[in-house]
Amino acid sequence: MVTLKIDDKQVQVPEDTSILKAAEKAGIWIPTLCYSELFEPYGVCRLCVVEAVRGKRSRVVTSCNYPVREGINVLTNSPKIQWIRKTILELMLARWPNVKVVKDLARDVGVEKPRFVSLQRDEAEDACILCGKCVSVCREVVQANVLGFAYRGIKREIALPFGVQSEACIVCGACAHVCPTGHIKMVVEDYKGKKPEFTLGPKTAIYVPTLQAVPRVPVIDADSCIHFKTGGCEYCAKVCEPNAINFGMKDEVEEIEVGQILVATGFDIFDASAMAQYGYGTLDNVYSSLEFEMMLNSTGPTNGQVLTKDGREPRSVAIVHCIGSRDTNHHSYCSRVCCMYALKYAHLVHDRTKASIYQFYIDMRAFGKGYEEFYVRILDKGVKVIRGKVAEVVEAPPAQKDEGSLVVRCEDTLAGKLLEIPVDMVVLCNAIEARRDSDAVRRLFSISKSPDGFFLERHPKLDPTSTMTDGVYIAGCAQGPKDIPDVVAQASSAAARMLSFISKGEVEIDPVRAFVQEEYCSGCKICNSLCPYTAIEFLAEKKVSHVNEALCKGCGTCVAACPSSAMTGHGFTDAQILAELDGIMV
Amino acid sequence: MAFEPKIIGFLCNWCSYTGADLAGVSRIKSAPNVRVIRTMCSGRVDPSFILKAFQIGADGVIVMGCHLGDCHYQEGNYKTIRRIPFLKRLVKGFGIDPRRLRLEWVSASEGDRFARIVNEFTEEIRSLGPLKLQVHTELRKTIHEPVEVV
Amino acid sequence: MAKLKIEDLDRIAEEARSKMTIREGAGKARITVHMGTCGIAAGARAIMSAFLDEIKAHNIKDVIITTSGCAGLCSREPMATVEFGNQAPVKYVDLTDEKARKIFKEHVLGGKFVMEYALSVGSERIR
Amino acid sequence: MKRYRLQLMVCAGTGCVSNHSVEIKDALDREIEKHKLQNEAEVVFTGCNGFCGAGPIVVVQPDGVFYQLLKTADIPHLVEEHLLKGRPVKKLMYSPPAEKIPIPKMSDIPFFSDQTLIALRNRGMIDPEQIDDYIARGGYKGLVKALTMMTPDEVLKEIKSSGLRGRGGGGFPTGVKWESCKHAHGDIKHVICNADEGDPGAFMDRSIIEGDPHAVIEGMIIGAYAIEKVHQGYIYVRMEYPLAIKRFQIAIKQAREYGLLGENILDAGFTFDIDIRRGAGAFVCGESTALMASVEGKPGEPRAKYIHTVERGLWERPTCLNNVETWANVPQIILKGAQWFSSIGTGDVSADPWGGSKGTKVFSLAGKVNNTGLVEVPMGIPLRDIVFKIGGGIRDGKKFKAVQTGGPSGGFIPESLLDLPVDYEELTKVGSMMGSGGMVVTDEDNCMVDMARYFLAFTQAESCGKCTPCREGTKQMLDILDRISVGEGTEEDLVTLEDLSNVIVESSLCALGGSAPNPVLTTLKYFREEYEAHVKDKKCPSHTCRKLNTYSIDEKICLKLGHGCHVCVKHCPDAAIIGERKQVHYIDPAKCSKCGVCYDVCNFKAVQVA
Repeated sequence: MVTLKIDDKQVQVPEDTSILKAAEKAGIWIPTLCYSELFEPYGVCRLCVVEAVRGKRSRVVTSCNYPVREGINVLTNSPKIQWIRKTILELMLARWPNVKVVKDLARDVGVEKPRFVSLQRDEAEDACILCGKCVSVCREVVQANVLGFAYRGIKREIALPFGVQSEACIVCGACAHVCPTGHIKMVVEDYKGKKPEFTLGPKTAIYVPTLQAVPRVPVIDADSCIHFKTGGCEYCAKVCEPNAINFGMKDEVEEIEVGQILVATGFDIFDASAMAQYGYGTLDNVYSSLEFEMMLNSTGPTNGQVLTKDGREPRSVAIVHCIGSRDTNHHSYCSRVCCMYALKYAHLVHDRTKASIYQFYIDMRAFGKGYEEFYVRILDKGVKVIRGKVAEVVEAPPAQKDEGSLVVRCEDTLAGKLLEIPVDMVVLCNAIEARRDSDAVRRLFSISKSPDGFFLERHPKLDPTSTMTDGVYIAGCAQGPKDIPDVVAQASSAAARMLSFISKGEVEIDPVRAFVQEEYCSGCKICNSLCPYTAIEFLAEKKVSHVNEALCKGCGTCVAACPSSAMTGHGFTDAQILAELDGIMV
Repeated sequence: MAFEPKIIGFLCNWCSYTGADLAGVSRIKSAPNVRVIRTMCSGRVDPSFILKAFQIGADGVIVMGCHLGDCHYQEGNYKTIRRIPFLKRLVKGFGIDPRRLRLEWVSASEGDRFARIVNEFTEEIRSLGPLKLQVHTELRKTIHEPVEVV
Repeated sequence: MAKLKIEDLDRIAEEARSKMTIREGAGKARITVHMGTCGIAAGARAIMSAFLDEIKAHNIKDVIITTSGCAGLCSREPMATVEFGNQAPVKYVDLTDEKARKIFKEHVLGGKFVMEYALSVGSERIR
Repeated sequence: MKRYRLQLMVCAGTGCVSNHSVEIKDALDREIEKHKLQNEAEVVFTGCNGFCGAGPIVVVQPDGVFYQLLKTADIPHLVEEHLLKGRPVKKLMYSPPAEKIPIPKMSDIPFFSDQTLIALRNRGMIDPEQIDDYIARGGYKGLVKALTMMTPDEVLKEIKSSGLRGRGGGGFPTGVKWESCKHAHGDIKHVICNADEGDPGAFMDRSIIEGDPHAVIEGMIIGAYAIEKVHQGYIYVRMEYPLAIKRFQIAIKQAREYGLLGENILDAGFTFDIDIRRGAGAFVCGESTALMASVEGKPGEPRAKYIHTVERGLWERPTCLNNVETWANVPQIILKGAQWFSSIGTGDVSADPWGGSKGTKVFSLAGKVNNTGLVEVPMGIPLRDIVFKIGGGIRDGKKFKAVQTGGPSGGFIPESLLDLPVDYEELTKVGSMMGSGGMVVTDEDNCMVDMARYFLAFTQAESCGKCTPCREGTKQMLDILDRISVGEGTEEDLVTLEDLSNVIVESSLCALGGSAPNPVLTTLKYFREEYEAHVKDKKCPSHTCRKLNTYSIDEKICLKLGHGCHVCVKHCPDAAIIGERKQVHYIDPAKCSKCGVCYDVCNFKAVQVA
């Protein structure tokens, strides 16, 4: 440890701390501009100069990078230091009169007007003051090495290599973040294509997904984390006391042997931009059900408030049912849940805003327990419920702009009138559709799908949770649109079914099996390689093939292929099929 | 009366048989000429069955299975897709027009497709007319004795 | 050249010795052949080459040989002055090839004056 | 081995080469061939002879006759007269401006006689591209002595007690620097020779490299041996010295062939090699940390020297950087001993290494003196002797005004201080500095404000722009001086100028910023009245700042002598001169933009400047 005096105040600090840090520890303020905790001190603005007095020799040094020495006395506010700071700030103020950080520092140090005017005067408020912070953060922290200085002397400026946007730039925004004057701006378009305000992705590279996340621990988004791009930063690891961050962890594939599988892979919502007339994706303030759900959620991007894009409370909201459902061009089936959540939206918007609410439906399907009562309560609240499929949603003409930014055109089929209603926000109830990857999943578990794309149950009425394939069960919206009570009911029934097998300990298998009549078998082994389940092995001592009854699924392919028809199968012997053939030909 | 073709259909239990069932459940009208034999997989259909069918008077035979990759037993339909084309060339030798034998993939959800194929095939066989095979009368009868099951 | 050892340095220095003495103008003896127009006419060039020949023959390194204008005694050309160490300079006159070689051996190398050819010993005073 | 009786030393320093000394040599060879003297006379190229103002130079040895300002046309006459007939040619000799009688022998010319040569001892005596010449004059003997008879510590002690200090400008005791580099921990260390020499008007390093490259190489090997764990050295030469680079490359190649560089030098078990790095022409790269950044391939920007480069320099390794002249002194100190070296110069270094200035210093004497060139003088020599004895006094009999020492970072020294002994402490005391050794003499016709502006414009343009005070401050000072020199300066400007200068000196990051204001500070201190004239009377005493002059035509001279020759009218850019041929001409002050062209073109000096 080194002991020294700063403005006659005794301070003790470890070996190679800078005077600035020591002063901070002693509660003494020293002005800085180009200094930052993030990287090595650059020591160029010279504002942090102090007098280091050792014996009778006093020396003006920059406190940000001058290591403390035993027994020196540091003067951070002597007349000489004040004189230097004032003049330097005069020089900066002469060149950048309107930059806020320069003006503030000048005011703190007591400089009103510089004695001179600079020929390189730059009136901008966000002028670059050549502090070099962006260069250091890009070189030392992000390690992308994109920014640097060009030219010399008074012509010195920050430059990109060859003055062109460099591929090395990972658009991490670190330079824009550290720039004290806001000179560097993030250009939204090429922000890797993410729409800033509604990026479903994380705000930062490391984030806690939601407050209700289980487990509630931060997770790193490898796409936007600098470390996975350039190997640099690791700042989160530096500040994490229990140093719980291990960048080496990778996704691992585990193979687990299971007896039974419950496929509950859920659903996707219909992409409303396929129906251009509703303006989703092209008009502002037209939200899909999932996006509106996020807006209502307290941990969502708007913390639960219903706001239009420019942050105002909507004066009127339109909720449109059956987007993509009950539609021959898209999905002919009804998505079953939209009516009820649409009513929920009306209820919540009514609570949280003073907006007038319009609900456009074809048939209000409030079929569940307590659903109809809820629908009546909504009607009492004064929600204008209009029976009619919305024809289109368009930008409001300038004249009507003040009543609402959008106009919903539809036909009230009960009143027989065409309506044009100006609204500030439109919420679409997107259809529920099979997951986009359902075909691949289906093939994986060798289960088949029904015409609407959801997985096919063994029997629609008697056995909705299991599938044609033994041991594979389905539950939830993977089997078809349903709301939470139904999903819970189906899932528990599937679980109960599976548990019953597990508790029994043995599995009944169909009697349909192939077996080898050894006296006929010539040991030609054609069937061995045929079986997809490798159920047929060759008994070397007997020189005949043998079927492993547990593995055989009974498809009969080997029976058909056996040249000496030594292979036959219970339930599907040749004779039975020939007899069947004979019978139906009569 | 008009020639009513007799068509044998070998349907695989998981896909085409279920598809046919769906067509029925969906009340889809289709020609009644196809008489169906259900096998666990289209791979179980032994070419000798098809020859026997022609032998005992079938005017057309159609084998249906799951789409490639959908087979409940992974590879059953791959074996079928090899056997049936061979068989088509073989039957030409017996003087049977190869068009009388057909292979189609029908999945469990394609009820309408099943009906369409059946109608189509029936018309095709009707246009080909009855299949007059000179078959030794003795062989016309099938072998009835059951084989003891061990 | 192969890599040097320490003793090689001295060898190289020795070889270039003669050049250096000339450049430093500090030789053991100095022969000045008077090559004024009359001198050259009288054959001073031959005397010069004789002296050079002797230097090469005896591989002498520290003798400086220069020319100067007419010494004023044109009738006794070709003439040469020899200064040995800090002894007084001696002017030799009516030189011929073999006279020059004799002077070289006895005076320049031996340091003894060759009186029979000498005109005078010592040099004029320059005001 | 040919036996020659004559050696013609032709100066081939950059100055003389640009003055066609190569053609001079060819002419000499031709003429010698003609007179069949090729076995008797050898023509040799040497490095810079030192008396650059008198180039092209040939010195005929052994006679020691010095010929100057030669033209190829003089050569036939010279060869016939001097080489053949032995009669030195008087009209080609140097004659001091005062007496006008030629001095044949080089050693008698005051320019040379008053100098004491250590770093330049081989100048004009050896062919820099022949290592044998260097060895013949005692080259590498110092290295042999160090490697075989002295331990590294003894070598270091010798340098330390010799009192040798940095010749680059800082004057840091070389022994102390070597010692701290030796004790710095690190297994790989480096030595660097700083041959960047960015000062305008300074060319002593260049002539040392061109004249005697091996002296530097030997010095660096000895240094590396003394500091230990040094096996790789660098010479940082600026691109603007192509001849110097070429001479260094040849010297290094020859040294490697002779086993004086590379693996196991002279079988003494010491390995050391040198590479050349070229500077891209930034004056700031003369500063040690900026130089090292440049060698590392980074842009040449200095860093704070709170941790000295001897502890953490090139690639974070301990590095000892010295100037060309410092390295060139080392072999002689080792060979002739510290006592011999410390006997020359001022002060006493036995107790405190900063206690005195020992040995000699090479100055590049330029400006308004008669003898301009390289001058190596013992420390402590009075400034007056350099300017008036060696320099031969002020040209054209003008009156001396001031001498600027230390290049753009140095200051101006007025006549009143001319007798001050030249050494580190004295020069710094009067506000100037030893610096690299640039010495520019100014006379009555030089305007101090303009001189200060010239040097500040240089340092401002060369500022790397990294730290605020130097980047912004020097530009601000330059703008003020610009305003003053066009008559828009105010009294308050002078106060700001001085204040700004001191802030920049105190708070700049490196020595460039720290010394850039010196010319302004010293001119303000010693020649305040000139600034006052520019500001108050809007007049420039020496008429250099043209915008402050008023030009008028003296009718009598114009008519009587020039007969209205009308030349000035033709050249005047603003058509401000009225008058027909053969009549008096008259300048209309309204239109005159004070460019001063008429003053320059008028052959009869009819144009008067007030």
